[in-house]
Amino acid sequence: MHAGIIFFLVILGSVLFHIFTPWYWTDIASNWGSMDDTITLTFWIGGGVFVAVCLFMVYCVFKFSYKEERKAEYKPEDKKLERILTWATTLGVAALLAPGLVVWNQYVNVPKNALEIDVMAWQWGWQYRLPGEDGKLGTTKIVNINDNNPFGIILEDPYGKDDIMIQSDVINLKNNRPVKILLRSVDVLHNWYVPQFRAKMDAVPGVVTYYWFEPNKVGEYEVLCAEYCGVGHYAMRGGVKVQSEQDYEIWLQEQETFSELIAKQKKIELNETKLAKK
Amino acid sequence: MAEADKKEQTTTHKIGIYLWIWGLLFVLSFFSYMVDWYQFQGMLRWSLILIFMFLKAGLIMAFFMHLFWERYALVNVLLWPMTAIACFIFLMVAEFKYTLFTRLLYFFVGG
Amino acid sequence: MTEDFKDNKVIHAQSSETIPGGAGGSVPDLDYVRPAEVSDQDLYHGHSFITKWVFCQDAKVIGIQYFCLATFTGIIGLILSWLMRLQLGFPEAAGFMTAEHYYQFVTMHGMIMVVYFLTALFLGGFGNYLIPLMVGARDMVFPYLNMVSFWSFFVAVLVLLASFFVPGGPTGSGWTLYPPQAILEGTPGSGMGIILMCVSLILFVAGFTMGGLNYLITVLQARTRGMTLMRMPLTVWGIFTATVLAMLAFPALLVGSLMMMLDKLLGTSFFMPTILKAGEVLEYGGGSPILFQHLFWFFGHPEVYIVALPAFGIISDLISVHSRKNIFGYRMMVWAIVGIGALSFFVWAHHMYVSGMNPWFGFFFATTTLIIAVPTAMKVYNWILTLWRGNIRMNTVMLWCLGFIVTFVNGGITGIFLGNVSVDVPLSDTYFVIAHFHMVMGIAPLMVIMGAVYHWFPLVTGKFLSEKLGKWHFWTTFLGAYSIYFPMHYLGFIGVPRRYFEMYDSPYMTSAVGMNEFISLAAFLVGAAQFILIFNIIKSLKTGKVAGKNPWQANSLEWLTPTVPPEHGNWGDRLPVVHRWAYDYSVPGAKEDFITQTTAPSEVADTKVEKT
Amino acid sequence: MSDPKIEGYEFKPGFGGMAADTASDQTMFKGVHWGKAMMWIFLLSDTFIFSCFLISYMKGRGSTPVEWPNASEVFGLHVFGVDVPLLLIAIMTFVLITSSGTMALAVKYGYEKNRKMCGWLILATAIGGLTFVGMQAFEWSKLIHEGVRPWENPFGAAQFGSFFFMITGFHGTHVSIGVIFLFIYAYKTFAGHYDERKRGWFTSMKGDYVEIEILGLYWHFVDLVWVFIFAFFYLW
Repeated sequence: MHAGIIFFLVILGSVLFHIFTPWYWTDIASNWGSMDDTITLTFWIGGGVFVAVCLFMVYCVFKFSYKEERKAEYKPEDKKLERILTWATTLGVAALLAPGLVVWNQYVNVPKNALEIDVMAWQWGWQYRLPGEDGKLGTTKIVNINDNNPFGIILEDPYGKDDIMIQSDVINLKNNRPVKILLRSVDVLHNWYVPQFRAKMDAVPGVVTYYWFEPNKVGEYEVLCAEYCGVGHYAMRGGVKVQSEQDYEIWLQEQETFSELIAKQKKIELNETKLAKK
Repeated sequence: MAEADKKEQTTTHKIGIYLWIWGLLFVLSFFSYMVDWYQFQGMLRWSLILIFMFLKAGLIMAFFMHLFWERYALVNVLLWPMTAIACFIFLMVAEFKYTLFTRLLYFFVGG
Repeated sequence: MTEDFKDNKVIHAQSSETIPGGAGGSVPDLDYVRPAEVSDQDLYHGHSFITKWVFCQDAKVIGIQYFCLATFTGIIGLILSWLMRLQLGFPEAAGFMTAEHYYQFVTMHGMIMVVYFLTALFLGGFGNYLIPLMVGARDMVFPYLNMVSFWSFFVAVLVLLASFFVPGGPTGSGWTLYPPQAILEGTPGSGMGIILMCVSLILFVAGFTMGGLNYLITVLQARTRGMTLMRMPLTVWGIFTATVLAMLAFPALLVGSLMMMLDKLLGTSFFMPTILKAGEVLEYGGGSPILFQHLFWFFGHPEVYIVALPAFGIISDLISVHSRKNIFGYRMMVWAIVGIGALSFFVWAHHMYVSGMNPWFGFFFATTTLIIAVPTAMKVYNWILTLWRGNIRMNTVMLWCLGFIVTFVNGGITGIFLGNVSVDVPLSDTYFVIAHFHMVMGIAPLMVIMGAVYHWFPLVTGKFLSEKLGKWHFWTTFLGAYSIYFPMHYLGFIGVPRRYFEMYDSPYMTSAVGMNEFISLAAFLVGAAQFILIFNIIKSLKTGKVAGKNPWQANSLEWLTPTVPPEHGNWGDRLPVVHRWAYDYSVPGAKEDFITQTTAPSEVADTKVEKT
Repeated sequence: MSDPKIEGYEFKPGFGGMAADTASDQTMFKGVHWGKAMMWIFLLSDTFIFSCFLISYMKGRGSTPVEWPNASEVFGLHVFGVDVPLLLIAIMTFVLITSSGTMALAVKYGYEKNRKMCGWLILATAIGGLTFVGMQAFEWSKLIHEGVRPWENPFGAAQFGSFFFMITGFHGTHVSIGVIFLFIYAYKTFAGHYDERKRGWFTSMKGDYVEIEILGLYWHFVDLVWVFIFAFFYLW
């Protein structure tokens, strides 16, 4: 008897905890509200099943606890009941799967107007690269990476010259403009994750992975690394500033392009040789 | 081993069948060698390689390993798990194509 | 509850067999069972202490050896989890712990618990002890190989523990051992640690293969007369199917470990692309880290079911025995176990939705994963339908069963979140995942193990465990564990990533400080509660109530041995003959509320048995 | 091998028989020796190991943008002034198939209790296997001499050497273990252990000619794997 009561309280407590929890997801700041919706749907169906199954169990505990004089029912199978339960479960599962697949289809198909951003990860930090006026990112090679070419851009690639380089762990995004995050790692696995955007994907060395989202709330957010990447994993943070169009354009003007960087480097070198000559 | 005690029931096969299979294996190996000798390319090469490979494998399993004479219970237990391998192969083909595609796109071709 | 144990009926294994060989004579046609196909097994009987207790070939002793060693490693895993929780809940108190230590503890805790504790305990421990007894065999079919299997496991554990004492310490790459970080500087234990880990896993796989072959052939080829596959207790079905999975899934782990070792030792580039580390390009190139993930999870997902299926099987038997009712829908249960086992080879990449694999795989794996939910749900329904209209003994064993149902359903439902590809995106790599898999393959199987210990302790030792201590043990464990993992899901919703040594400087995570402290306290309590069991075992061995034969009035063969505890060879002079399934409880018309598997139909002619 | 006779059990053919065997008591594989059933299941597990190796090889080879070395040339031999592609491999294949054939016959004579014939055939198989291992050692040393290493090679993608040494090495280990056991079994056959049912040295189980078939299964499996390695490594 006591056991039944405690189990009942556990179920009740779980439901109350879910209703009154102060810990729940952060306010969404991207277009992936559909993910939240599928989670909510799963909560309703799944939570319903959990409560129903457990309450049935508690009922059995109350009703059918051992009595010397009673004999249990003998019923090895009930084809009809089993069939009903199978189909009901299949239906419920299909109802959960369908929206999941629809959202995933949106997730892997990037809209045409998305701005490509090269997110480069290493142990333990981030930097970013935006396409220049041609709207295209240059190809890269890890062996090209050095102080003068922090992204390893292939120098012969004409698309690479005007790329805008942001050597900081904070990136600014334009509000309501879809972005395609192209993830690249130079050493181990990482994952560029902003809880408020809901989306994430691993950065894998040797390939480029992607995902997309559309920020829709101006503000500053923290980037977390969500794939274990060595001892500095927990400290590998970055930032995102979602800005209005005007603020974003002002910020963009201040950034340096790859050709500007090369020019600057050349100037420094020239000065150095001049100095050396003197 | 307890089963060893049971009455001798196993009948053996005529030697001819083994010699036949043996010969066939040599011939098939020779054919698959010829695939390389004549440098067939593309789909033709692949289909020839796979056909000869599966024929050889099938002959070894069926006759040398006696699977042809075993009961279906054993044969099916051995062959069904291969579907997991087949699934793994198909998915890894898709995976390597995708990996190669992204590597070429982002590290070589660009755009 | 004590009145349940009074008047234990003593049943002799041979009671139903009148004439060996069967055909003709005085045996009624109704009771006819085909004669034995093979002659009796020829066993090696040890005489010295060494051959009887150390290098022993008796499956029951090997089972106990496996059980004890697995428990020992499990306690190490438990202590590691305490250290982790100390850091997460009370970082000030854990000043001695660096991030390196923390990650090493995380890794070793995970690996020990999944492979060296749960797998070894269920298959090596319960499998060895119960399979021969439950199918009516004298022993495992290859006793020598079985002995070698345990000692390989022993060496594997030694190698694993040795990695704590090598320079750099054990590997700290997470239990998934993902390259490239597993073998690169910047991850603790990337030198000797990871090598020893791989060696230990390879030894484990080799040893397990030897054991696994034994379990499979014993079930397939060494059942006693009348024991068809569809009369086997579900425990055997669960362990059997899990072993099949292990035989087919461990190869992928072996190959992955071997290749990673070559990458580390010889400088091959199976998993290593071009890598820039501290400004220098390493001598690797062209490899694919995702390949390792595929190999790992091709092993790793079946591994989840290697742990879960024996638990499913055992719990079915415990529930049935202690609610005095047949397991509802036995055939459905068997097919669900087999179906889950088969499907588990087609779902592995649901662990990799955000790993950067081919994105189109998401559709395939989400579909296969959610299909698996159907047979799993059927099993849950059948468990609670077994309780329904039963006559439930509310003893400690049953409490563990009920605890299992609650935690398993909870963890199963959260599995649907994570298996459904786009729902997984925000939740993967967060504490939600940790909560999910601890609930479903940590706590739930643990409940089963505990239930099984309380249930079979009288068989193994001849004494009951103390019910009073058992209840204390159960309630602290269940309530404590539930309050660890249930709130933890909500940390995941906030977005707290897993494997964070320290996490409080993000504004939206600070709200979780209190919860983390609470979880840590609960974890200390639950861990400590496990020592109640150890105390209970020691105490009951000395002063426990003597159990006698078949104390739970169960039907299955393991309770019907001529001696309790069973001796080497299990069955005395003659093997039992089986006439029915293991679940004829409360059959209308029967005198007792149970009819053992060896009871011949003619003995219970006036009962309404539906299935034999 | 027709169906064995089992008292009180009626064999049915085909899938009906499969269902009946599965549903029956005592054994699922009717008349199959425990050791033989074990070897089959072990080989199934081993198949998964080799499949994982070959799948990894396929994935590695498929996803590298670097040119893969041309196996036909790398493994060619220069004999009598002519370049013959894959010559050594062809001979190795020939040797292994030959030994597989002798093994099959050894099993046959074993069941006929023809001790001498069985022993000589096992010995021939062992020598065939030894030749194969020797030729593989020659092939390895030739490649190493040409600069192929597990981590690099002069012909193209570095993974070529890695996969080559790993997969042929793993297969070669299987062959070597097989050769050792073949020699042991040849001795045991000649010494008459199977005729007098002498107990095993370690397992203390009674000997029987079925052990020859079990070893034969292993040996044919090694050959079988070579068929796949030959197709995927040398011909692709």
